Parts: sequence; C-alpha cells; structure tokens
Amino acid sequence: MKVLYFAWLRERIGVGAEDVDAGGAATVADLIETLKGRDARYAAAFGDLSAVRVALDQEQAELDASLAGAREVAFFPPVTGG
Amino acid sequence: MKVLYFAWLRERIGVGAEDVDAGGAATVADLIETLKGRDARYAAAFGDLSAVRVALDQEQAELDASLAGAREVAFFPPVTGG
Amino acid sequence: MSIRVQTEDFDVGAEVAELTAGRADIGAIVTFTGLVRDHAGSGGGAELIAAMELEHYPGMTEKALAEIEAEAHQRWPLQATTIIHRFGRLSPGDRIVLVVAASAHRQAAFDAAAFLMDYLKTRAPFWKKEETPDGGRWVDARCEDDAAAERWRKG
Amino acid sequence: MSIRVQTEDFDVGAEVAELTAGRADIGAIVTFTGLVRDHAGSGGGAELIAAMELEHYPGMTEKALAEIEAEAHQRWPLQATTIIHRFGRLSPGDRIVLVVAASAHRQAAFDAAAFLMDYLKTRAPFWKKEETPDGGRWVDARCEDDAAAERWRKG
Repeated sequence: MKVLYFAWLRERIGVGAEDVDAGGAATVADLIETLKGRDARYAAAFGDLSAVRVALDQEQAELDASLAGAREVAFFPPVTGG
Repeated sequence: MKVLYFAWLRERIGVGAEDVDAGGAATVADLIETLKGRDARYAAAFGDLSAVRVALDQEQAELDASLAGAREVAFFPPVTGG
Repeated sequence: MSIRVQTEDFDVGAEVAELTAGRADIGAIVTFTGLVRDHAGSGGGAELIAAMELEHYPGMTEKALAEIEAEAHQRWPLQATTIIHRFGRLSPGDRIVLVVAASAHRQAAFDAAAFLMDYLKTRAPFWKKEETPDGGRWVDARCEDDAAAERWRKG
Repeated sequence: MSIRVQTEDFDVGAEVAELTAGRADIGAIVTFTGLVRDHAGSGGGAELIAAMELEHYPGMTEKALAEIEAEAHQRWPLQATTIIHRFGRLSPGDRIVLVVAASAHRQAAFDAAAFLMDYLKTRAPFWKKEETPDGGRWVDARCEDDAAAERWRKG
C-alpha cells in the first residue's frame, strides 16, 4: 500500500511517500498504530490525531474508515489553500 | 432655475435642459404642476409620477421637497445602471 | 479610491495590476464586470438586442459614485477600490461596468464588491435603452435591484 | 470549466477575456484573486513574511477542484468558471489563486465565486508554509474558513 505524507507530517517523518505493508490493519486508525510503533518520528507525527486528516485514494475520509480496497493512503494536516 | 430631463422624460419633452422661471413654485410637486400646464408633452411626461424621480442640485430628493435654494432640478425615471 | 465615467473600454487585468502595484499588504481582490447581453429580460428572453445606449447625468454620476465608494470604505477595511462605468452606445458582449475591491481579507472584498454593485444599480444616475427589432426601449428598474440594495441597510 | 494547478503566474485580464471571447450571453463576471501578504496573521500581524512555500497533493488537488467546480455549476446557472491555483515558492505580493465565475446574472456570479473560494479553502489539498525571521512555520487552518464553507450546506 502506498502511503503519502504532506506538510509537517512529511517533515516530521522525513519522507513524502513510501510503500507500507499494512499487514493486519483493517482501518486507517489501525494503520496509524502500526506506523507509530515503528519509531519516534512516526510517534511524533501522529501524536495529536486531532490535527491529522486522511485521504483514501485521493478522497477525504475519516480516521476510522476501512482500508479495504485502498491503494493510496495520504496523511496531512487540515488544508490551508486559497 | 435650470431644469434637466433624462431618458424617456427627455424624449417625451423633446429637450434635455432648459431654464425655467419657477415662479411661485415652492416644492418640486408645484414645479411639476407648472410644467404640466405648459403643453401636452409635459403633461405626458409627468402623467405617472410613480415613475418619476427628482434630484435637487445633483442629490436625490422626494417629490414634495422644497425648491428653496435649488439651482438645478433634474427629472428622470428610476435608474438602471450597472 | 478611483472613479471613472467614460465612453472608452477598460482592461480588467490592467486595473487590478495598477491597484496592487508596489504593495504586498493586499490579500484579496474581487472584481465585478458587467456586460451587455444579446437577449433582453432577466431570464434571457427571446428578444435580440442589437445595441444599448447608456445615458447618464454628468456631475451627479461622479458625485453618486464617490458617495457609494466612500460608504464602502466606511463599512469594510478596504485598501483600494475602483469603479469604472461606461456610457454611450455599446454592443452585445461589450463591458459596461467594473468594480474592484481590495482588502487584506476575502470576505470584506466580496461583500464590498457586492455592495458597490447593489448601490450603483439603485443610486447612480444611469439609464439604459435597448435597441431591439421592435425599436428602442428604455430598460425598467428591477425590483430585485432595490431588494438587493435594501439588504445593506443598517437597522 | 477550466482548472489549472501550476507554478507559473496567471493574468486576470487574459483569463476573463478567454472566458468571454466570441459570446454575448454573459452578463456578469466575478473574479477573486488571492495574494501573498507580507505580514502574518489574520489581523495583519507584526511578523514579516519573506516567502511562502505552497505544497499540494498532485492528483487529489485536480480531483478536488473538479468536484468543487461541478458543485458550483449544479447550484447556480453559470456559463463558465475558471480555477487556477499556484504551488511552489511565492513572494509577498505574488498571486496565489484565481477564481472566475460568469453568469447571466450578477448574484449567481457573486455567490458562485464566494462558494468556490470557501470550498477551495477547506477541501483542496494545499498547505502553506511561511518563512519568517524566526524560521519556517506551517499556516494553521482557520476556523473562520470552516464556518464560511459551512454556510453553503443544505439543510
């Protein structure tokens, strides 16, 4: 599964995109727990989930959404365009 | 006193500006009565006062406004700019 | 603040560029351009318009536009505004009017531009005559325009 | 309908001209241009901004903008719309975003342009990082932007 990070999530984790073996993760929240277990950078990036948004295959989704069928997961802070 | 007419008031009366001796006219309404007495063109132009607006010295005013001090009176239909 | 009443056309991009030249405190610019449509009526009626004649009241027009512009600056934190209104003979597709409002914030720019247009339509002494296949016809004032201007009234 | 996500600057006048070329059924065009301000904070804070870095999510950005534009066309009788959003490194005074809405009627053009901006600010995946004398700082999402987008929700 392709996982993307944007803005300060990308900066804290140190990478913009990576392939992740989601393993047994059924939901976005499960995937976040798996990532947080990797190392301190992920734990810091996902420390405050109220500031984290997710998109599944380029559509905004909730953090408890199912990962079934998703090929691309993106994590980012609330958007500030315009 | 200088009197101006715009849009269809100008067309009906046949003149855009003229000097008028307001005589004893104390209000705009008095002036309109004086003008209507002149001939059929004025009577036609001022036939429906609900469609007539007035400005005194280039400021919109009511038809019962006093003419005291006014040097320029303009009659026109409701504006349609923009 | 800039007001022009003219027969010549205007360039929206050039007006915006002039207003922002050499400054970096503006965050939002809203422009409104009004154009002559080729069909009469608010619903885009069936009657073709060959041309439009715009008459105005020189002197009072400039005064009314200056008042409208000053009122917008009193109501919103605006950094700059431009009002250009053409008069004379215009063809379908021609630009009639331009309003530009610049502010640090987008809501102020949007509100001020809408306000300027609403007040301009109900207070500035312009009259439109449409030339149709049936002859010339003075455009009636629209109740919706009065209602639109009314919403800015303070209680 | 036209959407562009690009590093290059844009020309407001040229965009408006392209949208109206060869047609005379448009009565009203509203444009919104957003610019980089030289001071941080919604109140025009004291902190100087040297530059702004705009990051986005290629692919999702275009999809989100297309959805926002389609929704505007469903809600209002629009004849044409344009959305241009820049990304990359920008300086104070630089243009960031352009929204254009064209309609036969002015209220539809105003409402659609405001709607496009409100939705773009809360749904399009862009992030801004400001460079200040104290270093780089990611701009926080503003509650006012969520509230502004919320007002278009249907009951």
